[in-house]
Order: sequence, then structure tokens, then C-alpha cells
Amino acid sequence: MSEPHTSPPPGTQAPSGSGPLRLQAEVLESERVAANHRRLLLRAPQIVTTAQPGQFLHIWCHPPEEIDRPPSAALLRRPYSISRLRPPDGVEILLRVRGNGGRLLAAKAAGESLDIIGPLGHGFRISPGLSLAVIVAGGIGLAPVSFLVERLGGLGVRVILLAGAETDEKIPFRVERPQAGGATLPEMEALGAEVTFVSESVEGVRITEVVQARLDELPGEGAAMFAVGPRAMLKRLAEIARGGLPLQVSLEERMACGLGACRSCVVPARSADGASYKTVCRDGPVFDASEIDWERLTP
Amino acid sequence: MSEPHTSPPPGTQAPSGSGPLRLQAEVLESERVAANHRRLLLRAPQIVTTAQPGQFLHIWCHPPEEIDRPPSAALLRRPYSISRLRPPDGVEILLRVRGNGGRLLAAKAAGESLDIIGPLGHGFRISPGLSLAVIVAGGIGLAPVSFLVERLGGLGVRVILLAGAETDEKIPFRVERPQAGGATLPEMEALGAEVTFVSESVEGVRITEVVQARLDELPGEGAAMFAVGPRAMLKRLAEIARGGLPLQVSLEERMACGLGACRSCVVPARSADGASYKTVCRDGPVFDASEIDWERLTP
Amino acid sequence: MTKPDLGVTIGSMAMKNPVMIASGIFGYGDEFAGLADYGELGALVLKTITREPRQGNPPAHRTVETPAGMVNAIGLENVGLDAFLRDKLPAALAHGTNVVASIAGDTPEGFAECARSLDGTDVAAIEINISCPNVKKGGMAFGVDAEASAEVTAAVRAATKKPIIPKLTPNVTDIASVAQACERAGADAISLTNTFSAMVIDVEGRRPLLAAGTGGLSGPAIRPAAVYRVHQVAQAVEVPVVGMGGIWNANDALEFIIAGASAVAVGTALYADPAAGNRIVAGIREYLQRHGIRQVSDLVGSIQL
Amino acid sequence: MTKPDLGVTIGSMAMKNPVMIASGIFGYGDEFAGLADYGELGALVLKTITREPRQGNPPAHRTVETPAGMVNAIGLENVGLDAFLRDKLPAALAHGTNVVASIAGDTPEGFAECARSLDGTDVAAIEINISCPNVKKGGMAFGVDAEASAEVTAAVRAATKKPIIPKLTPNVTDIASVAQACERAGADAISLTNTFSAMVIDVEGRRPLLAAGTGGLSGPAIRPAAVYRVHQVAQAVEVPVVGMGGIWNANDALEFIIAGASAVAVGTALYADPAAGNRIVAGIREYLQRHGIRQVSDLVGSIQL
Ligand SMILES: Cc1cc2nc3c(=O)[nH]c(=O)nc-3n(C[C@H](O)[C@H](O)[C@H](O)COP(=O)(O)OP(=O)(O)OC[C@H]3O[C@@H](n4cnc5c(N)ncnc54)[C@H](O)[C@@H]3O)c2cc1C
Ligand SMILES: Cc1cc2nc3c(=O)[nH]c(=O)nc-3n(C[C@H](O)[C@H](O)[C@H](O)COP(=O)(O)OP(=O)(O)OC[C@H]3O[C@@H](n4cnc5c(N)ncnc54)[C@H](O)[C@@H]3O)c2cc1C
Ligand SMILES: Cc1cc2nc3c(=O)[nH]c(=O)nc-3n(C[C@H](O)[C@H](O)[C@H](O)COP(=O)(O)O)c2cc1C
Ligand SMILES: Cc1cc2nc3c(=O)[nH]c(=O)nc-3n(C[C@H](O)[C@H](O)[C@H](O)COP(=O)(O)O)c2cc1C
Ligand code: FES
Ligand code: FES
Repeated sequence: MSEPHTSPPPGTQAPSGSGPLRLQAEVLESERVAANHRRLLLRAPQIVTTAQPGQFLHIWCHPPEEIDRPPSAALLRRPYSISRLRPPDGVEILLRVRGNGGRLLAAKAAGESLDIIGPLGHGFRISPGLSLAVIVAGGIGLAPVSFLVERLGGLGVRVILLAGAETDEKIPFRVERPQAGGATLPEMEALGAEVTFVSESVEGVRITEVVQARLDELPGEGAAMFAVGPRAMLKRLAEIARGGLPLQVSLEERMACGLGACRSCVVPARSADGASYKTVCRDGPVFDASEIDWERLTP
Repeated sequence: MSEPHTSPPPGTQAPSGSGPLRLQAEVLESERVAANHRRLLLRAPQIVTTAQPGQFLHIWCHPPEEIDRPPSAALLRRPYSISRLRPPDGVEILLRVRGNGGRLLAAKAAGESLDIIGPLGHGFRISPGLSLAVIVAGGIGLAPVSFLVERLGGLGVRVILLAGAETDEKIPFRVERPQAGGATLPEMEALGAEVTFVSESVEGVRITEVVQARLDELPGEGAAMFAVGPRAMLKRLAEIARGGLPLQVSLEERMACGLGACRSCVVPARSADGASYKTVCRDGPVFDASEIDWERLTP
Repeated sequence: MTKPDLGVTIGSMAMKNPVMIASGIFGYGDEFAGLADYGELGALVLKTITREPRQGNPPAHRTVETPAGMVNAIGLENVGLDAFLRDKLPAALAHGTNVVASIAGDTPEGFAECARSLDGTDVAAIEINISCPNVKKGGMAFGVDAEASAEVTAAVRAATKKPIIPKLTPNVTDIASVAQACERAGADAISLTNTFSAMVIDVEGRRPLLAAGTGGLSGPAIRPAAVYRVHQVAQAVEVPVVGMGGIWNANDALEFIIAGASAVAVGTALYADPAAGNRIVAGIREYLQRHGIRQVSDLVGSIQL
Repeated sequence: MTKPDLGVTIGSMAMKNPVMIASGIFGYGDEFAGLADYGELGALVLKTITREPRQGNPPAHRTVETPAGMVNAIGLENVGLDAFLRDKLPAALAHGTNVVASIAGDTPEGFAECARSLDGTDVAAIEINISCPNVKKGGMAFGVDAEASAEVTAAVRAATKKPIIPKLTPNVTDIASVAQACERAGADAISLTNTFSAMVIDVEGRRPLLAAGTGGLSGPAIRPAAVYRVHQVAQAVEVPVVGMGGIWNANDALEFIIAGASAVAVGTALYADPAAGNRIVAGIREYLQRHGIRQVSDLVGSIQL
């Protein structure tokens, strides 16, 4: 499972070879899903037919027809994960409003259009023998998880989702705390995942501690871990998982082109030939943990 | 009448000495008044009590609360004439949508606020003996005219308005062409002006030709001309009026501060002491024609 | 935490906080009066003056907006030294904070003459504008050359006991060596940057949009280029540095301070927000408080490379 | 009117229109393929290559957005000459328009080696990158000095018959004299500008935001400063000039052409709009038609001062 995925191993669901598309996607719905978080549903049938979980869209945050006018804020496109597909033609993204780009996107109303390029990058690889997927997600890292859970469910893979955040407000989903048992995310349960959610502010633990505690329960065979979240979390997971579960991680880095051309978004990689950087936008965003040089990866 | 107006002659309605204010004015109404033209009604009681016809507001085109964030387009404020007062607290501006600034202002909805500085500059001076005012306005130059007509009417001055534009669409008012007689502007008639309107595309004449043709009808005593419009029109009027009617003109120039400090918006002036530039924003925008060095004024 | 100390010192000029208004932005300060409490700022640098009044460049146009910036070609229009001393300086001093005069000349002696006349006044310091891109003689012609810059600085040094602050142009290969030359010639501080030489063309008319042909670019657009140069100069000299170029908010000002500026000046931003300086003072104070930093001077040049 | 003629010639390189892609923006052209018809453009300048592969600057971060611009510190990461010739050039040539290779080295001979290897290929011209602000050795270290620039140009001249185009840095006092030195040393054209040295500071962390410390500012922010320099150089040399820096739309491109550029290159804008070059070609054509100008070359340097 830990081969570099420029040539995906047989049986792996590789992104189609047709290359990224640029298109105008109509905003079908825009909805507040939590404090500072919005869900946008876009009409983009071409994305629906080719996208893989873990891939992203590179989005021009201004009206498509204003492409001829240089903006100040959000001059560059912004990368957002594909959060979920809504066949036949819907694509969802979940956004946390951070700066100018997020603000502009959050203000889009149904009926407006977005100029998007995608699907971009390499997503999660699901090997044929997989029977149990442990997804670890932190904060806005939950954005691409629905898509992954659905895909895994469709393939008959059992899914355990271990999610965490500093506070309940830092994720784009509703948190439920039933009388008995721990906190959960009903929307993720509805997709078939077995969910554990911990918020540092309520449960007082970090998701990596939960992962560590539960590692022993997991079967050695047929299991794999998929992680999306802050770098500190991913680093810790890479330690925890070392030598044990196969681990794939989704990384973020500042981008310009989003296509692998400009070499903006590189992360330090381990590789035989000494070429030491890989691009998040094209080689990633999902990497096998073994591809990354975790020592050199800045937090 | 041709004294420089830094110290306004007695009897003249000079702007109050309190200096410009900066305030947040709520947009009370925003209305399309013609192709590419909008009327904004702002709540700004402090302006109502001090403004003079011909003065302007210097407007930050972005939301007031975004002043801490540098914009790209419309970094500088934009000058707009006070078009009309709606006591007790309303101030109207009429805007032709040109570039980024105009576009942003045109998009403001009722309930939003504008960060404005005003009233700025020196407006039209109305000398006590005035009995007939001939207002000549071209295109968007009609913006400040309502305020002037109302003020003159209130003082019992007879007002003849001679207005023109390339096409009917280039002014912020409705044009009416009755069966008998020439084109007129009903809204201006309603304010008490005797209106002649000519559109180059329909009537095939320029407003300056109309002015020239009608100069002889006018009494030599107690009459004055007030002009707002493109520089070419003002230049022509300065020739026509030379030695005859006293003429005041309102000029435009690119501004930064709007306050007289940065010396951006200067126009060549005639003056005894050889100081050769005056600022549109503070010495103007309304000048006595005799103050301007028309030869050196670029078109 | 007790209130952080925002005070900084530039030569013998003690400032209650590190925020100044940049030269040329608000004239001699009278027209902006009332739109903000300028007395609250660390210092006000007035429009550059010359011995004789100047009319500046021809109009139509003198300024033009560009992406996140503006280009100006005012051309040092100013009332001249005498009118400045008589009509302008008293009102500026009435703001109740440090007033810095900015001077220019066609020759080192031209600068010195202005400095000499200012020596007896209450100005707190003198900025030496050897960096105006908008005049043919003097201005940037001095600033692009380390020796010429030093010569002007030395001439001014000989003419006044006031703190003197040469203001540098970014339009040079090696701004640090110009700064060092000025320091050796007796500068008490160095300020930078003035505007970047620039040109905007009216494509429809196939003419420069500015009547002067060319001008100087200022505003947020130049901020990263200005921070770079301030950092270069701060590494190269011992005297304090006054940083400017595109400062719009407290974060921007802090970039300059962390890069090595003891004080900062706000320019173009004032046209949007006459209270930009005050807003920035408040933001710096808030930052210090949030980070538990007792005095702003601890932040100067605190960048970890 | 008949369709206007957009053709221009740079040395022996005939271009169907004056619009290029700037070096480093879209790598070797393969990743952008499919997002626009790059064959429709006048020329494609590929990422600068060096004799040996380079890893470039450390990440986190290599780029950061700034007001109307971006600062990059890629640091000439490239596949090296051999992999370029073997893997990259053939695909680039397949776009069906002029391909310009961009080269750099630590010494004049390093540049010459690259040029020699390119001489036998189908590249239409060679750009000499003596202006990269993001490497310690070579790059801008040459470009800030007229003599060193000429030395590199002469070494490359001796190594190839292809048209050679030194690319200049704006971070100099007198860019016209650097251009003239390159012209005398055998340049067939001059291209400018590369990025402005810049720095962005993470105020919360009190560190540079770019791991390399400093970088180069590009994008609309620098356009007026770039137009100025292109105008200066076009006045000073006889050879054609390739203008760039902040071009976003046809109006911007026309500013450079009217200022004296025979061709223009589009950089940062491509990140927002991969078809920016094509959009600009269309806009230039529309302008020529509207103004009844028969050929774009009539517009070059047509500014009335
Ligand atoms: C592959 C990938 C997938 C992502 N998916 C999502 C998602 O599904 N939902 C979501 O809310 N966010 C996601 N992000 C993060 C998102 O791209 C940033 O929050 C966004 O770019 C911030 O832009 P801004 O203008 O709102 O914020 P600002 O902070 O103003 O951005 C300033 C600059 O920094 C860059 N930047 C800031 N944060 C990040 C970041 N974390 N990663 C990369 N560049 C950054 C911006 O692109 C911009 O160039 C993803 C990032 C990557 C790389
Ligand atoms: C005293 C005064 C009063 C005015 N009153 C009105 C009015 O009542 N209604 C109205 O529609 N317009 C009026 N104008 C013109 C108005 O200010 C400009 O149309 C507006 O600034 C254009 O900004 P923009 O961003 O929409 O256009 P852009 O063309 O994108 O502006 C680019 C730059 O040029 C400046 N500029 C462009 N045109 C003018 C101009 N004519 N005068 C000064 N600066 C200009 C802008 O301020 C800006 O800095 C007035 C101008 C002045 C000087
Ligand atoms: C309209 C205008 C006029 C200026 N006049 C002067 C001047 O007279 N003397 C001077 O030293 N700098 C002058 N400058 C430069 C500013 O003081 C400042 O150095 C520059 O604008 C960069 O700062 P900013 O980006 O914050 O505006 C002027 C700038 C502008 C925009
Ligand atoms: C990410 C990035 C990488 C660049 N790499 C190179 C390069 O390898 N060689 C080079 O000559 N210029 C390089 N440049 C500079 C551009 O070619 C161009 O000169 C500069 O960006 C100004 O143009 P722009 O404002 O249109 O981007 C690079 C620019 C950027 C933004
Ligand atoms: S963003 Fe350009 S290589 Fe990844
Ligand atoms: S705009 Fe500053 S003086 Fe008029």
C-alpha cells in the first residue's frame, strides 16, 4: 500500500486520466452549517463523474465575469476539498470562513456562479482488500470525510470515524451528546460510520489520544487509516501508526497554480532518488504517510 | 462677483465655518433612475444643516467596517456632488456608474451604511441682487442641479435650465418630449425651473449652441450663469459668457484627500500673486470663471 | 497587565508612540484638522518644503489609482520656507505632538538653508527628502547615489542641531549602502521608503495618464517591497529607522516594526481613513497587550530569521 | 477593416501575436495543458532551468498573497538540463507555438553550458534569467550589475545562435544602463521585469512568512512600476523589449506595448485565469480593430510624451 501513487497500483481507484476541467458551476444552495461554516452545493456534473474522495476544487472567489479585472484580496484561487457528491450533478463543499477568499465564497447566493478548476490532485487510495477504515479527522479536516465515508460504505468497508476539534464550533457538522455514550456526529452516522467525537473544550481530550487508546482493538489485517486535519495531528498519527496500520494523510499548503506547475505548495518527501519535494496540489493532497519526510515537515 | 471666494463677500451664502465632518450615513433608498444611473438617499442630518449647492461628499465605497482592510479597487474615496437635500435628515446623490467605485456604490442596498466626509469644497455663490439664474448642465453635470434650483427658487430667483447630453440615457433624469415645444425634464420643471433639454442624438444640437442662441434674450442686469458639465462645455461657455454674464463653473479633477491637503486636484488659476494652481476640492469645485486660466486648462 | 509602553525615541525626539503621518500626505496638517486627533500620534511629518515656493507639476492629472495603490506626481508643490514658518508651522505645532519638517533643495546648500531656518523653531526633527521621484533636479537625483546622499546629509548636519532623518528612495540597487553613507554623514535616523518610480498609460489616448509623464507608486501594493528594504536598512545601520510604504492597519505597521523599524509612517491610507494613524496606534497597543509585551521597543527588529 | 496583424518579431523569433507566458509561471507547460489553447499564444517561456536539478527553497511557505500581488520564493526548483531536454521540452513544443527556454547558472559558464545544449533543439529563443531574487548565488547577483550582466550575456552569445533575451531585475538604480550593457554584449532583446524584492512578516509568529526569508513581488501591484522600467529601457536600447509585470488584461498589456514593449508576458494572472493570455490576445485584437490600427507593431512605443 505504500507505493508512490503517481502510477496507482492495480485495483486502486485512480482519478480519471482526463485532466482537470475548468467550468462555471452554479451555486444551487448555500447554507450556514455552524458558526463560521457554510455548505455550498454546486452544479458541476463533470466533476461528479470523475471526482475521487480527497480531491479538491480550485476556486476563483469573485464573479466569473470579473476575471478580467484584477482583484486585491483573493487574487489567487482558493483550494477547497470536495466534501460530498450529490449525483447526478451536485458537488458540495464545506467552508470555514477564514479570510477574504472564504468570506467572498460564503457570500455567494444560490443562482450565482463560481469559476472552478477540478477535480484536482490525488485522492485517497482504497486498496481492494480493505475491510476496515479508520478515519481520523480534526476540525475543518472533516470537510472531505463525507465523500470518503460514502465511497467506503459503497464498497462494503466498515468505517470508524474518530473526529475531534478544539470546540464544537470548529467543525462543519452538528454535534450530539446522548445521555449514554460519548459525543457523536449524527450526519456521519447517517452515512454509516461508527463515530466518536471529542472536543478539547468539553471532553478534554485530543483525538490523537483517542486513536492511541483504540489502536489495539483494531485488526492487523485489512485495516487502514485515513487522516485529515492539522499538521500537528497528522504528525502525531504518523508516529502512532508507524509500523502498524497503513496511513494516508491529506495535507494542506499555500497554493498558486493548484496544478503542479509553480512549485509553491511543496512538502518534504522521502524518496529513493533524492528528489525531495512533492506538491500538495498534484502529488497530493493525499499522501501515503511513508512518502512524507515528517522530520522536515514544518508544523 | 468675481472676487476669489476664500473670504466670501458679504451677503454670499458661504459654507459654514465648522469644517468637514466624517460620518456614517445610512442608505435610506437606492433607486435606478436611468440606464447606468442611480439615486442614493442617505441619512445625514449634519450635512443637511450645513451643505450648500455645489458642495460634494467624499465617499469610501466599501463597507465602513472594512476600513481596516486595504481594498484594491477604489482604494481612494470618490467625490460625488450633493444632488438634493431632503430635510430633516436626507441627502441625495446621483451617480453615473463608471468604474469600480461607482459600481460598489450602486450596489449598496437600503440599510447599509456609507462612510462619508463632507460637505466639502466651495459651492455656488448667490449674490443678493440675483434675479435670473441661467443654469447650464451637461450629462452627469445635472447631478448637483436640483439642489441649486431649489435654493434659487427659495430665494425667489427665476431659473432657466439649459441642459444637454449626447443621448437621453446619459442623464440621471427622465426626458419628456411633448407634441408641441422642445424636450424637457419634468423633475426639474417640478422644482420651478424653465427647462430646455437637448440631446445631440435626437435634437442634433449641443447645449452650448442653445446657450449662444438665447444669450440675447437675457437681461443684462441681475442675471448670472451657473455651469456644470464636461470641460469642453465649460470652456465654450467661458468664451460665450466672456464680458457678458457673470459665470460660475463647477470643475472635476482626480482627487486623493478631497480636503485641499495633497494638491492632487489642481487646476490652473489666474491670480495676481502668480500662485498658479487652485484645488478643485477646496478652492472649488465651483469657481468663478475669471479665476480659471482657461488656456492652460486641459480638456 | 499594566498598559504597554508605546514610547520610542528617534534621535532626541521622544515620541509617545511609534506612529507618524508621512510627508506630503496631509499637507501642513491644517486641512485634515478635525477629522482625527492628530495630537495623539507620535509625530506629524509635514509636506516637503523648499526655500522658494514651488508650483509643482502640471495638472490633469497629478494622481491616478492603480491596483491596491496610487501613483502621484505632485512635484513638490509647496508654499516655500517663509510662508511655511509664518503661516503653517504654528498651526501644525498646535496639534500638540512632535512636528517634523521635511525639506528639499536643488543643491546641498539649498537643503542646508532650510535646515538653518528651522533650527530655531519648535520642529522636533527634520526629514531630508532626497527621494522625491517627481522633480527633475534634486530629490531622487540625490537619493539614488550614496555619495550625493551623504553630501546633503552632511550639509544639513552642519546647519542644525535638530535630529535629521534622510528619507531614502527604494529605486536603488543597494539601499543599505545609501543608508550607511547617510549614517556616517551624521544622520540621527533613516526613513524609508519613498515611492517607487512608476508610470500609468492612458491606452485610449496613448499618453501618460499623469501630465508629468511619470510618478511614484504608494499604497498597500508596495508594502512587501518596502518591508524588505526597511529590513535591509535596519540590519545595516545603528541609528533608528522609520519605516513606511503601504501601511494600512496595525498588522502592516507591526511588520515594519518587527522587521526593524523603530517608528512607522502612514501615508496613502490616510486618504481613505483620516484616522488611520489613530486606528493603528490602538491596534499596536492591543497587540502588545495580547502578547504580554511591555514596551514596543522590545518588538523593534524582533524578527527571527 | 481587414483583420489586424498581431505579428511581432523578437530577434529571429517570429510570433503570431505579442503575448507570451512568463517564465516560472506554468512550469514546462504540461500541467496547464488542456486549460487553454496555449498554442494560440505568441510564445511560451518555460520555467528557468539550471545545469543540475535544483530543489529550490524550503517550503512552508513558498508563496504568500499580498494586496493585488503575491510574493514567491520558489528558488529555481527545476528538473535540470538533462531531464528538461528529455522529458519536458518535447511536450512543450507540442503546444504548437514558439517555446522559449529560460536558463540560469552560478557562473557565466554555467549559463553558457545550458545555452550550448539548447542550441541544437527547437527552442525559438533563450531567456537569460539574471534576475531571480530567490537564489543566493547567480540570479539577481548578476542582474544588479551592468558588467556582470554583460558578461553572462556575452558568454551565452558565444554559446548559441538562438536569439538571446536577458531578463532584468527591477531592483536596480539604473535599469537602462544594465539593458544597454546587455545589448552591447549581444542580446537580441531585453525582457523585464522580474519580481521586486519583497518580504512578508508573520506578525503573530514574528518570523518571515516565507521560509526563505524574502521573495519576489509580482502581480497587478507592480504594474505601474514595471511599465515605468519598460519605458525606460525601450528608450535606451535598439533591440526589442519584452515587457511584463502585473499584466492582467488587454489594457495592461497595451500599456506596456505603448510604452515600448514589442511583446509582453503574462505571469501571476495565469493563476487566476489559465486562459489569461488568450483573453489578452483577443483584447488586443479588439483594440486594434476599434482604433483602425493595421498592425500591432505600429503601436509599439507609440506613447506621446
Ligand atoms: C487541498 C486543500 C483542501 C482544502 N479544503 C478545505 C475545505 O474543504 N474547507 C475549508 O474550509 N478549507 C479548506 N482548505 C483550506 C482553505 O484553502 C483555506 O482556508 C483558504 O484558502 C483560506 O483562504 P482565505 O482567503 O479565506 O484566508 P486567508 O487566510 O486570508 O488566506 C491567505 C492566503 O493563505 C492561503 N491559505 C490560508 N490557509 C490555508 C490553508 N489551510 N491551506 C492552503 N492555503 C491556505 C490562502 O489560499 C491565501 O492564499 C483546504 C486547503 C487545501 C490546500
Ligand atoms: C467635485 C466632484 C463632484 C462629482 N459629482 C458627481 C456626481 O454627482 N455624480 C457622478 O456620477 N459623478 C460625479 N463626479 C465624478 C465621480 O467622482 C467619478 O465618476 C468617480 O470618481 C469615478 O469613480 P469610479 O471608480 O466609478 O470610476 P473609475 O473611472 O474607475 O475611477 C478611476 C479613478 O479616477 C477618478 N475619476 C474618474 N472620473 C473622475 C471624475 N470625473 N472626476 C474626478 N475623479 C474621477 C476616480 O475618483 C478614481 O480615482 C464628481 C467628481 C467631482 C470631482
Ligand atoms: C500624494 C503624495 C504626496 C507625497 N509627497 C511627499 C513629499 O512631499 N515628501 C516626501 O518625502 N514624501 C512624499 N510622499 C511619499 C510619502 O511620504 C510616503 O513615503 C509614500 O507615499 C509611501 O507611503 P504610503 O504607501 O503609506 O503612502 C507623497 C506621497 C503621496 C501619495
Ligand atoms: C511563482 C513564480 C515563479 C517564477 N519563476 C520564475 C523563473 O523561474 N524564472 C524567471 O525568469 N521568472 C520567474 N518568475 C517571474 C515571472 O516570470 C515574472 O517576471 C514576474 O512574475 C512578473 O510578472 P507578473 O506580475 O505578471 O507575474 C516567477 C514568478 C512567480 C510568481
Ligand atoms: S500550487 Fe502550484 S505546484 Fe502546487
Ligand atoms: S484632492 Fe487633495 S488637494 Fe484636492
